[in-house]
Amino acid sequence: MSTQVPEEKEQSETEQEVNAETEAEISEGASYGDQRRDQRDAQRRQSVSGAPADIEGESFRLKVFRYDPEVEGKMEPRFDDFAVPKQKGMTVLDALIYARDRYDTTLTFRHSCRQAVCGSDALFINGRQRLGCQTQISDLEEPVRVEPLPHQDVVKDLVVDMEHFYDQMHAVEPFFQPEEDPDGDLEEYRQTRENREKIKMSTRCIWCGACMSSCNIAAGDNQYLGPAAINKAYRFAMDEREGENMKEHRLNVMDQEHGVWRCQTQFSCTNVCPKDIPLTEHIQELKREAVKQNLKFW
Amino acid sequence: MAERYSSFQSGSASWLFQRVTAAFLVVVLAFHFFLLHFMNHASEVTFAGTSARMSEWGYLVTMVLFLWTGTFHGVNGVYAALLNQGLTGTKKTAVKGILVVAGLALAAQGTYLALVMNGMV
Amino acid sequence: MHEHDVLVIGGGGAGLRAAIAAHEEGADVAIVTKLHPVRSHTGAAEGGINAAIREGDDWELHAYDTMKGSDYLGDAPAIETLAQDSPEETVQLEHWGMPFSREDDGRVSQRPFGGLSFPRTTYAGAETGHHLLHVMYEQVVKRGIQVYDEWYVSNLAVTDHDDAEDRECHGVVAYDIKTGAVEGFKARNGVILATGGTGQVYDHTTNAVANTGDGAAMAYRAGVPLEDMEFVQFHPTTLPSTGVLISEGVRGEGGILYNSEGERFMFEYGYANNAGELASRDVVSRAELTEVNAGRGVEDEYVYLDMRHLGEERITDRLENILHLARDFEGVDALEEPMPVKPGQHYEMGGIETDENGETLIDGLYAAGECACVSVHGSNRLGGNALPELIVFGARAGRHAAGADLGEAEITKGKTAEIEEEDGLDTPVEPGAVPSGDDEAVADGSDDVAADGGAAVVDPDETVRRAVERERTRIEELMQKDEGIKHSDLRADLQQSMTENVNVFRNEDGLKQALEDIREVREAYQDVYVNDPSRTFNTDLIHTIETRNLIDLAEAITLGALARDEFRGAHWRQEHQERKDDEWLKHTMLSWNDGTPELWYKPVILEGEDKTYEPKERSY
Amino acid sequence: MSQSYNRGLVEDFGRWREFTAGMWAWIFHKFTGWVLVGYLFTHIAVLSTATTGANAYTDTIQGLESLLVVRIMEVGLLAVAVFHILNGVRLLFVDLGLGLESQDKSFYASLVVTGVIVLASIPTFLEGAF
Ligand SMILES: Cc1cc2nc3c(=O)[nH]c(=O)nc-3n(C[C@H](O)[C@H](O)[C@H](O)COP(=O)(O)OP(=O)(O)OC[C@H]3O[C@@H](n4cnc5c(N)ncnc54)[C@H](O)[C@@H]3O)c2cc1C
Ligand code: HEM
Ligand code: SF4
Ligand code: F3S
Ligand code: FES
Repeated sequence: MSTQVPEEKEQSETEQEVNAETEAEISEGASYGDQRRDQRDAQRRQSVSGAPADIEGESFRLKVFRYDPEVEGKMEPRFDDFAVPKQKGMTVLDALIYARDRYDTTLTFRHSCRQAVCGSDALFINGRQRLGCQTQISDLEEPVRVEPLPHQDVVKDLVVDMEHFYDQMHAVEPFFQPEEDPDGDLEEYRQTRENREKIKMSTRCIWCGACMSSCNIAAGDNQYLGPAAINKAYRFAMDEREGENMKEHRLNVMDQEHGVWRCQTQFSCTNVCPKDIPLTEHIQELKREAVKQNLKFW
Repeated sequence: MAERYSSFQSGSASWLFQRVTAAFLVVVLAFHFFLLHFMNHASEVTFAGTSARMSEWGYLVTMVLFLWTGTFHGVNGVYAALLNQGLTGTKKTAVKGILVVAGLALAAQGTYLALVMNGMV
Repeated sequence: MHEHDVLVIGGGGAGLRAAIAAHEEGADVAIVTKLHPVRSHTGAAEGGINAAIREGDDWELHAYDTMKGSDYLGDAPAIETLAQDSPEETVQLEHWGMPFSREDDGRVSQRPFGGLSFPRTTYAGAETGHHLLHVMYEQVVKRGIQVYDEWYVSNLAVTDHDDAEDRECHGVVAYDIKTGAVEGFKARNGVILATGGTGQVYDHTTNAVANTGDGAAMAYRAGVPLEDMEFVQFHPTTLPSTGVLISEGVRGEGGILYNSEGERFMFEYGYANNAGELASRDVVSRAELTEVNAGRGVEDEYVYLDMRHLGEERITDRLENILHLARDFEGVDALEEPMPVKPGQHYEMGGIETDENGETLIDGLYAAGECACVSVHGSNRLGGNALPELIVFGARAGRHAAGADLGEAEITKGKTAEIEEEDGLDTPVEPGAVPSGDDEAVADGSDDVAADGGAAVVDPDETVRRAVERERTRIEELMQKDEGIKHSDLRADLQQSMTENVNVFRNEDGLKQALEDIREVREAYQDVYVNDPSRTFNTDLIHTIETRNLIDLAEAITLGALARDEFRGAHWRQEHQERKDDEWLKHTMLSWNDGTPELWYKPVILEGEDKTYEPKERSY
Repeated sequence: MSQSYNRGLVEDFGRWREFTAGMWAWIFHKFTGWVLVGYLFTHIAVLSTATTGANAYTDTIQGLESLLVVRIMEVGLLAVAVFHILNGVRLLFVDLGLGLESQDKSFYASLVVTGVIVLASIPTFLEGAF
């Protein structure tokens, strides 16, 4: 674990000048508020160009896992430290973007929506799976330690290989399979409010993979479907529009060695799910349903 | 998915039995502990005492059941734990075999023992 | 080289729908997308899908509302197609299992939305887009459609005929983000661009970081005109640090806007004496910015949206998700303190010129979704009209590309006899590509098409191969430089200038300033370099390429905004505060012309199937 | 696929500080379960002395019981058994879908109750061992 600050410093000097110029021009003729904002931004850039110690005001330490299979010096995993100024409302994702754009453009992580709907940035933050964009710095102890999701292959820095997760999601026939069409043109399937309410939570999954990463069973048994995929199956099994026979089929898919029975009710998945999906509860319900169905045949 | 003819094949049976045996064990294990550590102190156990208890048919049956459920529960638990660690293929079959044999041996020996204590053998 | 019948670029709502439609027509389809499909920004849409599926409603009313909302800048054939197809497409989603909210009788619920004469917005909780995206991805999985995810499409493979109209698109060049391989994808039938919005042109947006308008920029440089780019919708209540949208529901329930002096400015300064906070999006956005510019903004940046007076009970009952949003993304407890809000870029009404079948000027090239402009939204999009656009025009583009006969399109493409040229636009700097000077390849790829003046390449395979070569060289160039300017600084400068000058608030000086700034950024981009030497997941490189696209789009938006000296829909000009129907019932078109942008105009089509829409005052 | 670096143990038990209630419960339950099976086997082995004769049985048991280590190990066994039972009951509830919201609390409760029972039983268990 090296705690060095990345080697960008020489370059950032030249950039600084270029920025200072463009900055000055933009400010001309701008309104009062804009000028103030410019000044503040200019200060911000100044202050971070040097060593982290230069930052005015409060800052915090961000420790980030670094690894690149093909770059000298990064092949051996290490942690890099970045000093990031504290701002109200700042999330871990903001801090990472700050560190990347100001200090080290090679810092790599997935992100897109910044609002907890795309599921790109599930990370291991201070020892827990969380979405970077959904985690306020002010809620964390310092230093803030950011690592890629455990139990998944690291591609580079904070990026992990999601293929296995996708494979498991695809393995549960994750698509609607109704038995019959509703009659009439432009007719919808009827679904009661209660039934929609029942599947509501399970439909909120954003495929972030946090749950899978937190589950020790999934870590041990690669074939275990994992909480997210089981939850996906739950979403369809419980949807009354699919019909009884289909439900039976869905339960059979779950009722296999590496299906629901692997779950040891660890609750880690439920704890970390950023969408608050009661995963353990859903898995348990499927187990009971499966047992009930099997008893019926007896 | 392959057609399934028997309904209990997938792990649901062992899962269910693990719970059922657990529920049964709660009662008997508590009884067992109480009887042999609190009512009669373990240090005062003698063959005569044991034998006397075992001569009661109800007690004998309970203890034998206790033994069998406990063995199933324990061995099945160990097996499940190993499966969770990703045990597959031939290794899995081998472990399963060993566990079944060990479990059966244990239960058989225990049953034989109980009958000895009962005085039947 | 990979080869498929139809290539769909982008896995958002539009792309997925297009892929499914093409697949149903029997085509061999593949989706190439820089994000895994479920990560697309369609997932962020909350409100709903407009569709006339109930008794008492009909598609004509929907079309009428949309035309009125567009401020008479939408094309009637497009709008009518949208309104006619939307019910079927929406019910199709339900048949694919979409968990719509339900009525007591078990049918899907609809709710009222701004600008609609009937409550026809079909919704699934506050997560309509999320469900739409996932349901369609499920169908893609079901059909086994091939998805190349985390492949970044960096350019189109288009023949290099001199005249854009003669060009044909035979595929794309894509960069495998995970391995760094640059590869060609050949499309036997067609390429469908569905790359989504352009929010990253601004520094404050409800759009995702990945919404960099790549498709629009690529099509533009390949010779397809961009249409109505100046019409950018801004949403008045977004959280300052992230741009996360705070729904209109808060103001609907009685939320109040305050400035830093604690004044209820919507009334105090007379921005909207009647409607107050509930005035239309553009009015409120402009009011907020005026306050900030007058020095009455909090931290010179935002204003407050206060809902504390509604009481905890009412808030938790009706606006619970707002509490979570404020908490998670701004660190604010909205029960205890007011929420900071400011206007943010939300939607780009303009885009790649297409007809109702999704076809562009270039043969074999299609576009659908937010990146396209069929012109459904005209100068202003109604809430709940983007999602139906994705499924209606996504499906049509997919079918057409796969060879289905959808009939002759009524909307014309490219320059026809009716167009009008613009020659008098006074720009402070020359827009367009930086001349490459010597023969050296230019890092920004401005020599995209017709570069070497030799015989035109028309063979499909050769076209793709050549495009791949060009991209390899361009990427090599970018990677080889050891020093220069970071793209992130350029992007920040560009975004800042756009936010300052081409925001809800537009005046001539500002727009000209923006053009100068964009020029400067464009020139600086010649010296951009990629710091990360790795071939593995090099986001530094990807973002650098994206920044180039942002520059072209920013310029297109600004040029359109400068040309259009009237106030229509989302476009407001300080010096010209009225709608000028005599002069401006026309689309602003911008052609790249191999590096020299050219502005021209195309008339709006107000004649519908069996009626003509007469421009009326847009008041609600 | 990816030539990625294996973070090894760091991913598993090296992370114990970051484990949550449910994970601890799982680990403890596993551990106690294994101890119990182990004990079951030894237990039967010890009792098997009965087959060689009444005295052998009595002597073995009383001989073992007179050892302090054995007494202490018995307390340990009690702790293990009580925890396994209590947590087992907790798991049974979880399986029935009851009280899932308080799964962490019930784990802590199992721990506390185990502690109390064990402490209270020490006198009985160690009686006469000195
Ligand atoms: C917060 C928010 C709320 C909204 N609410 C509503 C609403 O209630 N109702 C409504 O109707 N509309 C709403 N909208 C608008 C609507 O959601 C969007 O216009 C629409 O989702 C865009 O869909 P799309 O398929 O065109 O693009 P996206 O969903 O953005 O997808 C773009 C796709 O293109 C891919 N891509 C981009 N560039 C490349 C490249 N270079 N190479 C390869 N792939 C690429 C991306 O990976 C992605 O998969 C909302 C928008 C926002 C931001
Ligand atoms: C007395 C009441 C008991 C109860 C309520 C009980 C309950 C349980 C339950 C519910 C499980 C399943 C855990 C899971 O799969 O998630 C389990 C596992 C187990 N039990 Fe018991 N049990 C009891 C007694 C015993 C006894 C006497 C033994 C020893 C013979 C034992 C050995 C095991 C083992 C080895 C496991 C597997 C642990 C693992 O997952 O590694 N249990 N117990
Ligand atoms: S279930 Fe929750 S944690 Fe798991 S992938 Fe879905 S959203 Fe993420
Ligand atoms: S963490 Fe794993 S063991 Fe079950 S409850 Fe969740 S899937
Ligand atoms: S960036 Fe999309 S979930 Fe965090």
